[in-house]
Amino acid sequence: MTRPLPSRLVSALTVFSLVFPVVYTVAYYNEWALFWFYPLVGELYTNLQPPSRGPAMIYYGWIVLAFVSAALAGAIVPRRWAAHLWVGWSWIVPLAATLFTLAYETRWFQG
Amino acid sequence: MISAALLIIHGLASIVLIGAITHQAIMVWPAKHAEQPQAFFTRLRSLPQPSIYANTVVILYAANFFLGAFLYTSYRVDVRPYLEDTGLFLAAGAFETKEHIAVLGLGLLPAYWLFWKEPSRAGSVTARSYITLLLAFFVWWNFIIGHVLNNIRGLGL
Amino acid sequence: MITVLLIFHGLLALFLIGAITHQAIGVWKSKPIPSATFFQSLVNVRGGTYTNVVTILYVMTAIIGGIIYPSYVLDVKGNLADAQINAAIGAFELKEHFAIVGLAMLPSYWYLWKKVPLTEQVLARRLNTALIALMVWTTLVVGHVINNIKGLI
Amino acid sequence: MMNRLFPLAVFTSVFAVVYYACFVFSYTPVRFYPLMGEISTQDLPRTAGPAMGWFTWIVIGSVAGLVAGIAALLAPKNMHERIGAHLSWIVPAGVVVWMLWVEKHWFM
Repeated sequence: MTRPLPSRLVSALTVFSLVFPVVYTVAYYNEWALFWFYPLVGELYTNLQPPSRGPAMIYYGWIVLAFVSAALAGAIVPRRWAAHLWVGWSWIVPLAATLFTLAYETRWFQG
Repeated sequence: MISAALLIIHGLASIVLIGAITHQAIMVWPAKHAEQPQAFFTRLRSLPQPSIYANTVVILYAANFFLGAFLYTSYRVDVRPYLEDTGLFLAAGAFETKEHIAVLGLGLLPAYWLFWKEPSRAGSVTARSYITLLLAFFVWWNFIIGHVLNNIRGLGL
Repeated sequence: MITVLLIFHGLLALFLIGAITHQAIGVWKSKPIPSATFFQSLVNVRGGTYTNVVTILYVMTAIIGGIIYPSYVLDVKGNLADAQINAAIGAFELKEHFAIVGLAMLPSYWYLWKKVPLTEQVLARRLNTALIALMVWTTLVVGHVINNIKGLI
Repeated sequence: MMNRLFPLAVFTSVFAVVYYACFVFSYTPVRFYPLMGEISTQDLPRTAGPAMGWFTWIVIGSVAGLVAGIAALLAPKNMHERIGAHLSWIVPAGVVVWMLWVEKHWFM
């Protein structure tokens, strides 16, 4: 019989997986950029660069923002509060984020 | 050349990932009726312990995600402009869903792992099933879109 | 239409490679082992149950491959030759031949698994299964590499 | 149970050898021109596009394999036991090595 996980870890992981999809979805929808990465020149900037630098990527910025936010939330939220969370949110929130993504990206298919 | 090699590894790793998560998803899928014991799909459902797939799925998903994120720069420089220049907006939009869904899956991994490691939590069996099915959908969705896009235009040429 | 067939060809190959790899690993098991880890469960399979699935998937994948092969000759091979990517041409040629010889092995492979008692002809069964697994892996990887170089649109 | 395996193994072996020999020696009595969607026993002009022999080699290999397999049914019983199962993988494995040898020029 494997030992049960420490409740601190259980609550942190639960909160992380709830916060991550929300922050990521809001970030990419609003195009919040922590930083831009220019793959052609392989450089990071905190502000937009001239077109000569090639295509700009915000993707990594969204991931870092979501990761940091979710990790902070996981660390901050009290165990008692997290323990009262309904387990169903663990799949409903990411599912909602997925449906929103699919709906949002239909913008590409409208000619 | 490196991008091409990494892309092939990305593809092969996703084959093992899709195998593991599909096995697990089939096992958690609610069985409607009794099936004959020796049928291929029945054996597919009756594997000893679905939880042994959890660690493998988490490791493979994360590794495949970061490999994909690394390759994404080549896509952004070589493929996306080609798609936009040739008006293949459907493909560009499809790949964008792949990008986002891959990240949503990454965020799901902690909860997914938790549910398989802590099966005793109240009400977690249903939640675990849905999370596993959602993750399986993410993997299949990204696998198919990745192949369709790669067929349109490759990397590292 | 060709693109749809190609993706379908790839998906069938995905299931085929899963089944034949399970069988090809499991057939070398010499004594019972527990199923406690992912890798143990990979080995701990009843090989016989895969035989029909492997046979059907192999035939379906080969037939679709044969249907889309002319498109490769017309749309891809010429480009590879023009770009002098000879290794890719050679690799795909091996893929064609491997796929067909593997197809021809299916009758004896099936017979060894389904008609000959599992305690007999163990080495022949192992090597037949291993050779077909080699064919499947080679053709999948080569197909993936060539598709990355030039697709079928 | 074993007497069916020998003919099947003979089919596999003869098919593999004959199929690949057709390729190596470019024995293509019938060609398929995918661009035109035509089959021809003659060389068509370049405008007809590339010619394919793959389907022809498969048919020739299959016929040869079938004939040999049927003949193998008539072979004496004790031959089945001795040669039997190992023929089914030894010859294909040998043909694989032959393929790698023939195709190596692409990779030089």
